[in-house]
Amino acid sequence: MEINVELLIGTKVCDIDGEDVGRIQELRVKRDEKTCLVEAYLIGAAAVIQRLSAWTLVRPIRGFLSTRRFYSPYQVPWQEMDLSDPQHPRLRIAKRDLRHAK
Amino acid sequence: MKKALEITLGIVTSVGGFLEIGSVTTAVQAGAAFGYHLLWAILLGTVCLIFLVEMSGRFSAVSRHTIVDATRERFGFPFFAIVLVGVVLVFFMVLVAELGGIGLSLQILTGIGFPWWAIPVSFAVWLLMWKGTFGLIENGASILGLVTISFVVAALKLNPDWGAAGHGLLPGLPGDDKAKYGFIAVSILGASISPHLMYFYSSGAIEDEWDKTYIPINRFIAGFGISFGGVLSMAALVTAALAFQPNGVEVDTFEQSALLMTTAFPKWGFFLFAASMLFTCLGAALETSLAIAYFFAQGFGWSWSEDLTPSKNARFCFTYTIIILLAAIPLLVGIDPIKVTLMSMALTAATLPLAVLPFLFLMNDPIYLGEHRNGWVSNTVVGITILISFVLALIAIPLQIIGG
Amino acid sequence: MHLVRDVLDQKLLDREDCEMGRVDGLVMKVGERSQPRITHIQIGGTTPWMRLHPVFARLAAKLARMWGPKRADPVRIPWSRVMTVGRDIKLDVKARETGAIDWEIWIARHIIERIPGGGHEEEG
Amino acid sequence: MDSALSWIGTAGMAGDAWLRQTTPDTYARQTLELSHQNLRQISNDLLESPPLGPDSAYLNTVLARSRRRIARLAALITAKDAPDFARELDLLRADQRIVKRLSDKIESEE
Repeated sequence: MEINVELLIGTKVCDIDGEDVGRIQELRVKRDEKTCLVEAYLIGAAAVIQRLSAWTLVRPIRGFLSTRRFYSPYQVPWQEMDLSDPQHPRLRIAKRDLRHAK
Repeated sequence: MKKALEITLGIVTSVGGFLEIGSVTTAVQAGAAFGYHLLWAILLGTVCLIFLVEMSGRFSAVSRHTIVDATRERFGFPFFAIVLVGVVLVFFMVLVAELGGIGLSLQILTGIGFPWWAIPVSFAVWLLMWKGTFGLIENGASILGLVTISFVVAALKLNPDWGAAGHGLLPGLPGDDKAKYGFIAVSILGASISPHLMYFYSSGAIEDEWDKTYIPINRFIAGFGISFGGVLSMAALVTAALAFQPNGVEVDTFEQSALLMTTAFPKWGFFLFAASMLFTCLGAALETSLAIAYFFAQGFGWSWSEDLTPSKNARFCFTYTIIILLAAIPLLVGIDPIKVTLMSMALTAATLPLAVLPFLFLMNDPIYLGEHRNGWVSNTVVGITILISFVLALIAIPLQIIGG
Repeated sequence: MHLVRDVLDQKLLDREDCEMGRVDGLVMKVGERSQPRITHIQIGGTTPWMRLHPVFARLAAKLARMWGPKRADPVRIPWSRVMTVGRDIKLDVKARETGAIDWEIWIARHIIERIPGGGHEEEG
Repeated sequence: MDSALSWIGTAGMAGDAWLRQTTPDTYARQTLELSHQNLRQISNDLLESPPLGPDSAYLNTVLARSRRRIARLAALITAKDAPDFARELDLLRADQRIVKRLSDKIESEE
């Protein structure tokens, strides 16, 4: 199945129990000679900071962004994302099992 | 040696870029209506513009991308499309105003009404872009624009009250007519912090193939050039205060502005003003049409350069051709260029956040700028400018309705 | 590498450094169990307008079929043609063979070359 | 009221400049005509509200007179009659002072 990445950006993601996780903001990929493989999806407002490469800008107010929960986005490995309905992506795991990106 | 020449030309360019129908009209109106009291608005606008222009140049020199390139790359197509619509609409109105300014200058010189000049003037501007190179436009228009130094001479000849002028550099509220005062203040800021200059300058740095070694030069050009432009604008305000206030004249039309320097230079004043407006509006018309074409070309990834033959960057040249053609229409049907000017300045103020907000992100981007990112001084100024721009955006249109 | 930050909306250059638009869209292939991979870069057509709203995309398609080179489909470049991802994205293709600059050529031939002083797009 | 003064002032400045032969005839004539038109507009607006006292009645008379003077100035440009133009311009200046004094007085009474 083919999915347009640019349209996937900004769509809301639910976890396996239907709980709202956030929006897909960025894709982490690995590129070698001929291919480009998707490794993980970054979810949440903090991923926008990554996307705008604005981390130097938020560094001074990082403390205010209430611990690392806001500052670092959720990172969902490709195995745990179900994209069979591209307009309504779902996680294959629960929100509490998610990891934050470094 | 080459760089020394470039510094001179760069400064001249910023002077040419600063003064145009909008800044002169508002400065003259302000001086005639409120004496020195609005000098602070020009000062504030000049300081903001110095920083924004310095950043545009530094961004291009280091990243080899223009501000428009980066706006699309970082913020994506949807945001870019919003900026495109807002900015191009405003630039188009500015272009109409500048072409109108050329037409009005020719009208007072020849007595032939400006609608008759719409076609020949647009054609001349288009031909200069079609045949000319970036260097010709940049340097030619600005050297001719040096005639505006007569504003400074005029102001000095009329013996201004320096104490009162110094007092005017600090913001204050007038006794009466607050709405008109506010409207002119917003217009001055809209005319000074003109985004087309930033986009033009940032594209110019790419056209002239600047690299990191140009960072000090860029700082110098932005600082001195824009300050010089600001001084010229202030001189126009001071001259207006000294020439028009004693006669009780409040300037509403171009015909009235034309009398600006007849007191200071009894013999040449009228022609100096007409020539100043003719050349600065010509320069600004060229810069604005180029800025629109750059905006489209860079945003959509077309090839662009004012130095190539038109068929090598067909879409770029097609864009400015169409824009100039369209800009002639309102003038042809006789829409008052001064009204367009006032409206375009209020709209510039209203859309300023769209143009200024990306600077905060782009100028702190380690991928584009590495160690040449903004320091805290520049960031503070950008922050303040963004605040000002949001305030302006909120009050510009209401003030246009009450005060204009 | 981050896909949105480093690839999407970046400028595309062909092997001879000719500008051929921007990365308006990226196509990802997703299988039931296999790792998703990026297969194509999309340029022009309805792609960028779809990102605003489907209404704009329909409008763009309609207009594109009426004028110019009369093609509304976006150009697709296989990911395997990507040479470098850096300041810009360099592709191992020839721009005019991909169709990405059809509009540029059409405007050059039908409008610009007919105006005196416009030059010819095929020279040098 | 300020705008009436402004247009009389404009006519005065344009007249001065023409008298020094430093502006094209057409520009000076067009500017005088523009002042004339605007003054007529302003006087019409003033006449719609009835005069409040002897001062404003006198003011209306002087305004009408200045307007006629400006029209005459424009005509004198076409005739290239500089001596008459200078005389008429002096009279306009005198009227301008009267208008200024009257409007200041009316304003302070309000």
